[in-house]
Amino acid sequence: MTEIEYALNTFYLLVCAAFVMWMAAGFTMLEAGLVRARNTVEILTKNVALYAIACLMYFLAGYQLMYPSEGVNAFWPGIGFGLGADNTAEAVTAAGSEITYSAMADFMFQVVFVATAMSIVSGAVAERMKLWAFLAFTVVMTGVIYPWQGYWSWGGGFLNAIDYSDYAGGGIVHMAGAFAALAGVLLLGPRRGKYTVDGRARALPGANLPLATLGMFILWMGWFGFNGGSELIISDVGSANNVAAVFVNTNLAAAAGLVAALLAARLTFGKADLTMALNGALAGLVSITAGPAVGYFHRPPGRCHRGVLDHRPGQAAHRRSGGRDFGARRLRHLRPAGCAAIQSGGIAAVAARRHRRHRQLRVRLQSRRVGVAARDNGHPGESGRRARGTGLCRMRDGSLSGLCPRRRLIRLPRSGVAVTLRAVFLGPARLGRALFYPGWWSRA
Amino acid sequence: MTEIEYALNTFYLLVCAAFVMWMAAGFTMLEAGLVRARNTVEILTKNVALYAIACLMYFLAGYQLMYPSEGVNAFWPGIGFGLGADNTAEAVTAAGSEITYSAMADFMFQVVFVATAMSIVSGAVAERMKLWAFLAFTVVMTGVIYPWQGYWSWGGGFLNAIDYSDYAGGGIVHMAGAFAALAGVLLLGPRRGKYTVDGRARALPGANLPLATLGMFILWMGWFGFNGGSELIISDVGSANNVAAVFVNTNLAAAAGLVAALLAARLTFGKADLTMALNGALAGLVSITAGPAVGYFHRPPGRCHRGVLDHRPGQAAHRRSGGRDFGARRLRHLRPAGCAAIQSGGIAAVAARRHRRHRQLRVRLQSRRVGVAARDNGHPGESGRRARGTGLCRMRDGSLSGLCPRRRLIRLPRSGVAVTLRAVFLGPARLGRALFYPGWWSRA
Amino acid sequence: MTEIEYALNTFYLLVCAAFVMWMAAGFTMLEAGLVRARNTVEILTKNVALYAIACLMYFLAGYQLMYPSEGVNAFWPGIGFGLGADNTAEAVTAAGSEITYSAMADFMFQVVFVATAMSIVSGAVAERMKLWAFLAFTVVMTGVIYPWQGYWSWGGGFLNAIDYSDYAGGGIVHMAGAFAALAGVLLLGPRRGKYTVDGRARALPGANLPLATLGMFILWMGWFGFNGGSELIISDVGSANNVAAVFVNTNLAAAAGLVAALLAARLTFGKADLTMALNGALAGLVSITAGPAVGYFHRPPGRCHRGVLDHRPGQAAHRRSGGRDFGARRLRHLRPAGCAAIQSGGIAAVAARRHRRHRQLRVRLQSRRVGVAARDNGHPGESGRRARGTGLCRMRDGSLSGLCPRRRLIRLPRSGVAVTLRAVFLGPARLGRALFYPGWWSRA
Amino acid sequence: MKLITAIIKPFKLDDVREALADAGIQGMTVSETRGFGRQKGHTELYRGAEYVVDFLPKIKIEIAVASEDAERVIETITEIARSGRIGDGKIFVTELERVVRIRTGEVNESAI
Amino acid sequence: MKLITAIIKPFKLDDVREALADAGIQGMTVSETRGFGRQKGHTELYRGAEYVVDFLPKIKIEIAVASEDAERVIETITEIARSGRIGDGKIFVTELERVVRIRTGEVNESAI
Amino acid sequence: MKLITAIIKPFKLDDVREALADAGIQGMTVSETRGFGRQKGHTELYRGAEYVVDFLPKIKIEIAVASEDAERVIETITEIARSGRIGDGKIFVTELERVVRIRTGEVNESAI
Ligand SMILES: Nc1ncnc2c1ncn2[C@@H]1O[C@H](COP(=O)(O)OP(=O)(O)O)[C@@H](O)[C@H]1O
Ligand SMILES: Nc1ncnc2c1ncn2[C@@H]1O[C@H](COP(=O)(O)OP(=O)(O)O)[C@@H](O)[C@H]1O
Ligand SMILES: Nc1ncnc2c1ncn2[C@@H]1O[C@H](COP(=O)(O)OP(=O)(O)O)[C@@H](O)[C@H]1O
Repeated sequence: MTEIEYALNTFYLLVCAAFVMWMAAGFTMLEAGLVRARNTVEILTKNVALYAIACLMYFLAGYQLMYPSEGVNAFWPGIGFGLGADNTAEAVTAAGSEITYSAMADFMFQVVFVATAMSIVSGAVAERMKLWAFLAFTVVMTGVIYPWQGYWSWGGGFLNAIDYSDYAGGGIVHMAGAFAALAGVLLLGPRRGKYTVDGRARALPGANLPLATLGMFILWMGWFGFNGGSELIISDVGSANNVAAVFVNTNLAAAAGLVAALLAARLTFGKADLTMALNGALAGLVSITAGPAVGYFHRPPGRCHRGVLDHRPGQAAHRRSGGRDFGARRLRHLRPAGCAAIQSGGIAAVAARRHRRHRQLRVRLQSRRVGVAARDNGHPGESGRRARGTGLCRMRDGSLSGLCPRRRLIRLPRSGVAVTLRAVFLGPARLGRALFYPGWWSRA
Repeated sequence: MTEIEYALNTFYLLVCAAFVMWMAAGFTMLEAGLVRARNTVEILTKNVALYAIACLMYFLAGYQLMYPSEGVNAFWPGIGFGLGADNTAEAVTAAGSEITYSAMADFMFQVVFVATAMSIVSGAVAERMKLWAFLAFTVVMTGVIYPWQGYWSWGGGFLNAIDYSDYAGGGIVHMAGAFAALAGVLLLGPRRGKYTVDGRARALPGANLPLATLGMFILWMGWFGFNGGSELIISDVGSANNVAAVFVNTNLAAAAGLVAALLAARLTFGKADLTMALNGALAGLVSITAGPAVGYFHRPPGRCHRGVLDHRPGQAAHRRSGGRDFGARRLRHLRPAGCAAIQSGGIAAVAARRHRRHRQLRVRLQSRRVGVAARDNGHPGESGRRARGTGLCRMRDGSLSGLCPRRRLIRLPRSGVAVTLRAVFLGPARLGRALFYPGWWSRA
Repeated sequence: MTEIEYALNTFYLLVCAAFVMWMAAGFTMLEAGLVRARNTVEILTKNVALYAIACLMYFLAGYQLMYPSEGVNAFWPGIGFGLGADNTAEAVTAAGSEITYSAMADFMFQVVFVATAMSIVSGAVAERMKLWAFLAFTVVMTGVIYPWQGYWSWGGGFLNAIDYSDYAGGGIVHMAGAFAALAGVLLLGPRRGKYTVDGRARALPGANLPLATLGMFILWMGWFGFNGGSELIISDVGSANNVAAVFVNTNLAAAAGLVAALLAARLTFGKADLTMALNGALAGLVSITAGPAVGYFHRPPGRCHRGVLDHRPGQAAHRRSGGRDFGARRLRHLRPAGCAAIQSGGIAAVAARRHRRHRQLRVRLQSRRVGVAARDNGHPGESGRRARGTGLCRMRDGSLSGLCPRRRLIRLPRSGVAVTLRAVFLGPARLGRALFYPGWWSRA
Repeated sequence: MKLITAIIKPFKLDDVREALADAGIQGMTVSETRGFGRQKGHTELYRGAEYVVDFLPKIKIEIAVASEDAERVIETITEIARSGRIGDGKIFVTELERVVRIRTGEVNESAI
Repeated sequence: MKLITAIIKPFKLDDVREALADAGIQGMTVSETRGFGRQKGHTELYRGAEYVVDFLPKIKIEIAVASEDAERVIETITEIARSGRIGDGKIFVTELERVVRIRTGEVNESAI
Repeated sequence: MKLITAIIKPFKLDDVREALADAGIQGMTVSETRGFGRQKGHTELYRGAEYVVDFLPKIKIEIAVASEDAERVIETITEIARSGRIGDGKIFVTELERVVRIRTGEVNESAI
């Protein structure tokens, strides 16, 4: 790798990291806009604090815990602090395609992911959990739980050894986060004022819709960094094309989710619902995150309207798999798993189950819930089905053997109705937020 | 073109596209801040939906309609869907300066332009048009009208053949948009509550000025992507200098517009008017968009205070003109033509008139309206007058023959008063928004 | 320097400049969120106008005043207007490491700094100063005072000659700004409504905390451009690593400041205080700005928990020092000196005092105020103490001789309490804002 | 003296104010309220759930008048604020024992 | 007729409204106010300074009723709005001389 | 008992509240209103068009007091809220038939 390539990759990763950091503002605005006015200040405080704590804890302990130079054993990584040294110019030029960007840039990109993951819990326990309890949990979650599990599957631990595939971070990032969220929700019960004395639910409409809309736009923009940056390198034609495709797919997914949700509301209730539309966009974004590079890739000339894929990220993906890349690459896909916790009895279980079993459980559960989501996972070295995210085009198998062996693949709903329902019902649940807020007059 | 140049150009285009996408948030916040509180939710819904629909429609049909591999005839491009294949590494390296960035990045950059164009209509019919009627129109506009016309002049159609120059997209992007806006406004009439029973107009002040201010800042930032990205390549010294100059000019134009509007309000009414200042900045941005690379370019040493131009984008522009660049290059300049519709009897007329005639019409009309705008258009291969945008410096002819033959040139007002008036009165009209909102107490 | 390196550096500087421009929105939202509702419109107007005026004045006169081709004498630079010519491709390729990016990009990056500096005054006199008086002062400040002083120390003036070190711009950017702010505050007195008739102070709580939080996030994001861009080049491994480290440090500093302030409020008052947390983050950002590249650099393996530095920006810093870089490089570090004015009897004094004396004064004063800040300045060619900003890790001397000779170094508080106090008390004062707002019911 | 309290639809405020000014009424105090009555609220959507907005925005106008002007004021308001549709509002009249103008300390009729 | 003005805690509004509807009360007008009384405000932090929020959010309900209904309405409100803690609020009753329904011009009992 | 309703300038609220507390007044209810009277509004600019803001922000204070305290309260308010400039506001006094404290059910004087 030449110096200029290294520089471009580093710059690209940093810009993307800044965009992902920006998502923290998006979550904050979204939640502040959707909670009742009386809880605004609390939710603001929670969100700024969680971002800050996540950054500090992951820096202080998490990063070394997750990627130790050498783990103590397959279960316990050993304790470490701070970051490692960055690459020297000599090492970079000597390394060929092994070292592609600055280690600091990698940390930067990873640390904003931790904060994003923590937001799942935040949204779910909004208006329910005491501030300091929440912050204490944030410390443990971002400093120990998240990185410890990360070590098991990504940093060299036993899951890593048995070929556990958690490319998307569904098990680590989301199952843990969502389990915590679920536990919190079960523990804390519904918000006061949510039910009348005779048990009817009340709508608790949000306080500030322009703020929520702004939050959605911020997230949309930030997601370009989240997905786009997960390619990790951009310095050759193949990678650059991939990044561009990721941008296009991310944008289309959000747009499709938004329109689908808007139409669903229209069909169901006979009118538009802004909050549904916002949730739809976020659902689209979350969905496409599972496979942004393959959502819509390119239409070979003459196969119009097929709208399908033929994904060949060849060079890039291949080359990348060589170097030590600080694991961020495995973070590429945020599996749409805000509700994954439902399958999980506890964090320990994350480790205990094999990938395949896990998948089946999830499929069954999700199918039950929405009646439409059928999923399939490719497994290492095998050709698989492609993630579509928006569901706007029909599926097609693509033969990818050897190119991106650990990519997690998801088959999505086939029909328009299904897509609509999915965007509408799964999206909010997945984000782990959204279903839990609102209200005009409540407790003084 | 080397791989790294291709990568840098692609990355640059994607960052700029993300900034332009961000403008959607800017328009939304601006409009939400300026409408009366009762219409806030509707305007938010309109804006998020229009962006999503524009992305989907242009992806589904528009892009292939606008840039078919081969048009059926000069009037009808034939139907196509989706996108084409991206460039291979071999093609890129073999192509020399013909292929400079990813086709996906080009689509990304174009699609956000479509959404921006659609915002003209949105602003104009704010508080007037039914949501679903508006969305239906959005579908037709972004899926058919915009790309079909685009084909005529940019994609290989008959206007293209007769050497029609629509570099800035004034005819296509804006005349169509503005005509639709005008038609809408005429059809829909003034907003209820705008006039008292005895016919006096009421001020309908906006609901949320911090939001409007935020919107202005977002647009200002996004415009760096809008103008800066329109250079399309950045990988050599000349292009890099051009992009930098575009940033500087864009920034100064907005600043000058803002200050001019602020002073105009001060002189006219004796006090400051924030909404005027915001409009002034936007007017400045819209104006400079017609020629951001030439606004203020460089001051040759010894010719201080001349503040003028000597534009020589030579290498870059030249080199660029070789490759198939998916047309975005022609989108470079958004002609400040929000009010262009006034000249136009209909969309069909876009095709029917020659460039020169069109220009004269426009000049006459605009002169009549503000008494100051004198315009001139360079025509292909000829030296022409330079667009100044801010009007802060005096004009000068520049000899450009052969360098950017299709650049649309506009001569702007010469005096300070004129500049002020222009920024104040034309700007809002041009943006196609601004004149149509407000009010405190109106219909329950 | 190859063309592609030049292009990458230019692009990087422009993206960073766009981020810094975005900070103007951050300041605006922060201030609009914290002032009483009755002053919202005025503070919005002030902030948009100051940004615009700063851009125009620095363009019209400031830049040439600050960096004249040849100064008249060591005290008076002579009058000049506009910008110079940009670099040609030949010059760039011929120059080796002397010319590293576009002159226009440099201007762009500098001009946004001027606007940022002016914000110090804006925040301090919020709710106190007449709009037009403030704007008139802005004209003088950004068109004359700031650049004139800049000439003395950076543009070739007498301070430059006697080896005055103002790497961080503490004397120029901040002392002048802060003195003006102080003078304004003294002159204008407290805000009406701040004190009851019998002299007790009233809390004047801000109007809109989501807005203030958004402002903080915008500033946080923009600061990546502010600090990250101050490296000025990114095209080789060393610089790229530096930029990445700056991003990491900036992020951690803000996070640490936020958490420290939150805990301080908790310990002092027994509960969380969002406004304190926001101020804490800003204090962290301001602090780290004094030395972002060295805050936390890298931990050599085996020296865990030392959390310290070993800074070797060697190649990059060295190479850079060759070319004419339009001075932005010297702007790299915004010295946390919002309160520096307290030491200063007037602007003239900026020139009159030598660096060493200045430093001692400042130290004494600041120590008196918070009892904790001990500072030390490295001086040219000497090894020095490292700025830590967050104070989260202990200090260590680092030997840097010859590498970044003019870097301003600051030793920061050693204990956790000190850090907390510093974040809490110095931060707001430093930013020059924050202590001066609020209130619910006041003057109709 | 009488205190006349009128609950009207928001968009009628300007008209009512002008009509009262024409009728010689110098002052009034206005506040935003929400009304609940025969006019039913509408349903709105929020995150995929419908809910009813029961309370409709109304404007409350309070006017202190000399007893002999009360009739005229009531008539003016009734006429101008009427749109003929449900929800037009109500007028309440109560006896005012005393009025004081704070600035001068004047009381009763001269204070209005 | 009587004008009944109740100051209650905000979170009781829905319950009170429903109870009144059950009691046959057709209309009411509601506004947001702030109360000051035995219930003391809480302290809040702002930029490192504590301050007391004296005024607590309250809801004011105004109901015009025929004199014979007044007692029932007062009882209903007292019962439903009571939480037993300080700050539950007050009910004020004043004499209403006249009520006019703007839409129809009906007066008094038939206008309520 | 009397219900005293004072319309005052917003920035006087704190002073009035403290003076009343000193005068032994335990409770009051405050709302934001807009006033229209001799004090004329100011013009504002909006997008290059001037418009008049007729309604000025005012604070309405409602205080229920025993009849014998009424005089004292009125005097206190008149004195403290006076700035001497047009727009200082008005005080309205009406007869209160009944007061109920919701928490305890106490009525009249003991409920205040
Ligand atoms: N009994 C009442 N007490 C107080 N306010 C009432 C009462 N009845 C109606 N209102 C007010 O008058 C408004 C209009 O009443 P409504 O019954 O909807 O229509 P109408 O006046 O045309 O019969 C209501 O929104 C409410 O604010
Ligand atoms: N004298 C009064 N006049 C008007 N409103 C009052 C008065 N006293 C109390 N209030 C209102 O009633 C509310 C509750 O009163 P408070 O004294 O706090 O509790 P409680 O009613 O339980 O004694 C106050 O917040 C205020 O709005
Ligand atoms: N007839 C009235 N009825 C109700 N409120 C009134 C009346 N006249 C004045 N007010 C209120 O008193 C406020 C001050 O009145 P204004 O005539 O402006 O000054 P002043 O009280 O000094 O004569 C007004 O803003 C309005 O809120």
